[in-house]
Amino acid sequence: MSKKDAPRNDSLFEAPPMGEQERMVEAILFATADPVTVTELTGRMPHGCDPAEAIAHLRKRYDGRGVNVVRVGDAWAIRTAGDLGFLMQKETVETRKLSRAAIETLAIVAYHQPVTRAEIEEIRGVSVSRGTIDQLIELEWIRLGRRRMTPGRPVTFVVTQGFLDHFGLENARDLPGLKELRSAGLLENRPPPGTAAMTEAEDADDDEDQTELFED
Amino acid sequence: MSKKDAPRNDSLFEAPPMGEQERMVEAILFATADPVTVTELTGRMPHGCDPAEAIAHLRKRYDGRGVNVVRVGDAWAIRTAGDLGFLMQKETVETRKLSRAAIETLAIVAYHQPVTRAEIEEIRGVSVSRGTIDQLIELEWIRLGRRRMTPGRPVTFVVTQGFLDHFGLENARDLPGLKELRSAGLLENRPPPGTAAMTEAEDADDDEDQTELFED
Amino acid sequence: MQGEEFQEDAMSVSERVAAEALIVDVGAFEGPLDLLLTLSRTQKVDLRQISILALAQQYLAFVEQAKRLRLELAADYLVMAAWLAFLKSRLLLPPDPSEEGPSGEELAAHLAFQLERLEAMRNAAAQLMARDQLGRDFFARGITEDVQRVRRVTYTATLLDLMQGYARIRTRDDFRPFVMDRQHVMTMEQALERMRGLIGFAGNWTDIVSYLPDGWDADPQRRRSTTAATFAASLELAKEGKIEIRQGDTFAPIEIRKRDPRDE
Repeated sequence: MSKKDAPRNDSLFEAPPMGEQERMVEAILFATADPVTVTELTGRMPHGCDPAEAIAHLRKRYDGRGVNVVRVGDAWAIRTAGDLGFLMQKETVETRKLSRAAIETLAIVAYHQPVTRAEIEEIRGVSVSRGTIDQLIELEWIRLGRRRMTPGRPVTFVVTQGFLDHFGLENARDLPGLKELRSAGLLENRPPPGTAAMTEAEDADDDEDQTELFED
Repeated sequence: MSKKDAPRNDSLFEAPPMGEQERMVEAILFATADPVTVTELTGRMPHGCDPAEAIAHLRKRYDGRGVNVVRVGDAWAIRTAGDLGFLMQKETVETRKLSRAAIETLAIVAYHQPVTRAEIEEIRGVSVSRGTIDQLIELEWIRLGRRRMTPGRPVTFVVTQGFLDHFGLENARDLPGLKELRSAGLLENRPPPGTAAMTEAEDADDDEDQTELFED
Repeated sequence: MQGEEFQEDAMSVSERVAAEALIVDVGAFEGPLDLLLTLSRTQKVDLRQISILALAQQYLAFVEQAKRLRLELAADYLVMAAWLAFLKSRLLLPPDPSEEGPSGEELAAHLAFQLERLEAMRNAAAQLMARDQLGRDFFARGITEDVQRVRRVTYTATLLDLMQGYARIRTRDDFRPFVMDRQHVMTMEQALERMRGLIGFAGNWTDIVSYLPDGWDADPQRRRSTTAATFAASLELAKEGKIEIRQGDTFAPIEIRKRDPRDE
């Protein structure tokens, strides 16, 4: 059926109607593994075709559809619409509890913001790993605040709106103070019921931390 | 529209409008080379979507275009229109030429499925070599079906979705001439007259074959 | 029967050539059924109206000729020849009521069915292969996007976690002495247990300081704790009548020794 053998340019055969050409371009763009140039299309389509025009039509046709005709360099391809990229991913969500170091660091930032890393370390009594800070930033719970106007101009950390949203706080000043914590029974040495196992493990940690502290 | 099961699902979120769902199905079908089942679509699309309806719309939309939405068993795929194959010479993959034995065996499996090896041999009048079956399984055109509930419990072979996809069949009932062959009684498994004893012997053979197959 | 034989002899030259060609090409046949199907085509009739008797004779003639040409025929061709000879005799002779098994007609009908079915499958196979095929006539997506499996980990923490975490840090000082004491304290029970083990060897007066565990005298806290515990333990042992205690003067070393029961 291919009319590529038709003599020269003044073809004896008429080029297929534009609708047909559009179908051809559509099929070629769909099936070819790489983007296709207009020259290549011209070579593959019957003589007298106008792939550039066919592309223009096709492009309009796919406008707003689930896939679009896009230009890639000087070639053309069909690609999934950008807003539907999420369909190409199958997410499996795994929920993990934030580590104790991260919770404590986060708590210190929340209660003391803006706070420098050195200050966090001073309060926690142990050094804060880079990973912990990074994780909290990635979670978008803390962010960099202003630099402190002290020697070395250290960066400070503050909590984010995302943090407030997650913990249901209007602002960080809403966090209960130590007194309130104590009156709420949160400062008792005994763990609240239901967290026994975890707290035990933490206690083991705790001991280590303290030994560390006293060895200083 | 398609929200008929929304109240039943008690979904917190409303399903996207059908036009959006159509876009999503379009993107997913475009993105994958293999047919996608409705179940898979449901799993990938937002909660409350009705992929089956979206497919119906999409199918109509692509009717007569350069690429079409085709049914492959219980799955769906987008394929270039059959009349445009001539444009795709470049894309043609040279497939290994199948032997006559393999082609006949494939046809017998397709038309007689589920079919045992003994039955294939009975129809062809010669033994079927192990390689032939292997080749068809490797091409993913046939696969093991259920065991036949006859003495020896021989395995059966059936055609796959890949077979349907390759030959552009919506399902195995669409095989060319199937009805005529059935009404002519040519798909019956008529035992040779007075050969009950022989059939038992065949079944015994079969058993060995099966062991072989399942040891792989 | 005579007529049939005559017919066979009257085969045209071209038919004879064809038959010989068949023999030479016997390797090209996929067994006797395939050969029978090819032979049946010479009858130029619908397979449903085929003369099985004529076909059997054609086949037997073929095998005869092969023997004459000293061609080795595979065993299954000879088995088929024997079976067809049997079938031929059944078809030609009037049925013997005493004989068991299927009639010649039944056997012939089944062979005809087999041939028809094989031919039907061959046609079906041809039709199948003539269909548009994926990757040849129609095509799948060239640029595929695989579904990525993304494992996303979300971290959770509650306000309670946060407050408890903060409380833990801010009140660590409150708890410190308590925890520290445990680290640096020897209890009386510990001292008692230790001394019970050692007392058996203390026949002579010995300074109580020598009963302090090794390494506990370096740290003042520890030394105080262990001294007190050991002293308390020795009082307990004296009360039990296990040991005697004496001290020469105020602040003089306290000495203990095992109490000999004979002293009583």
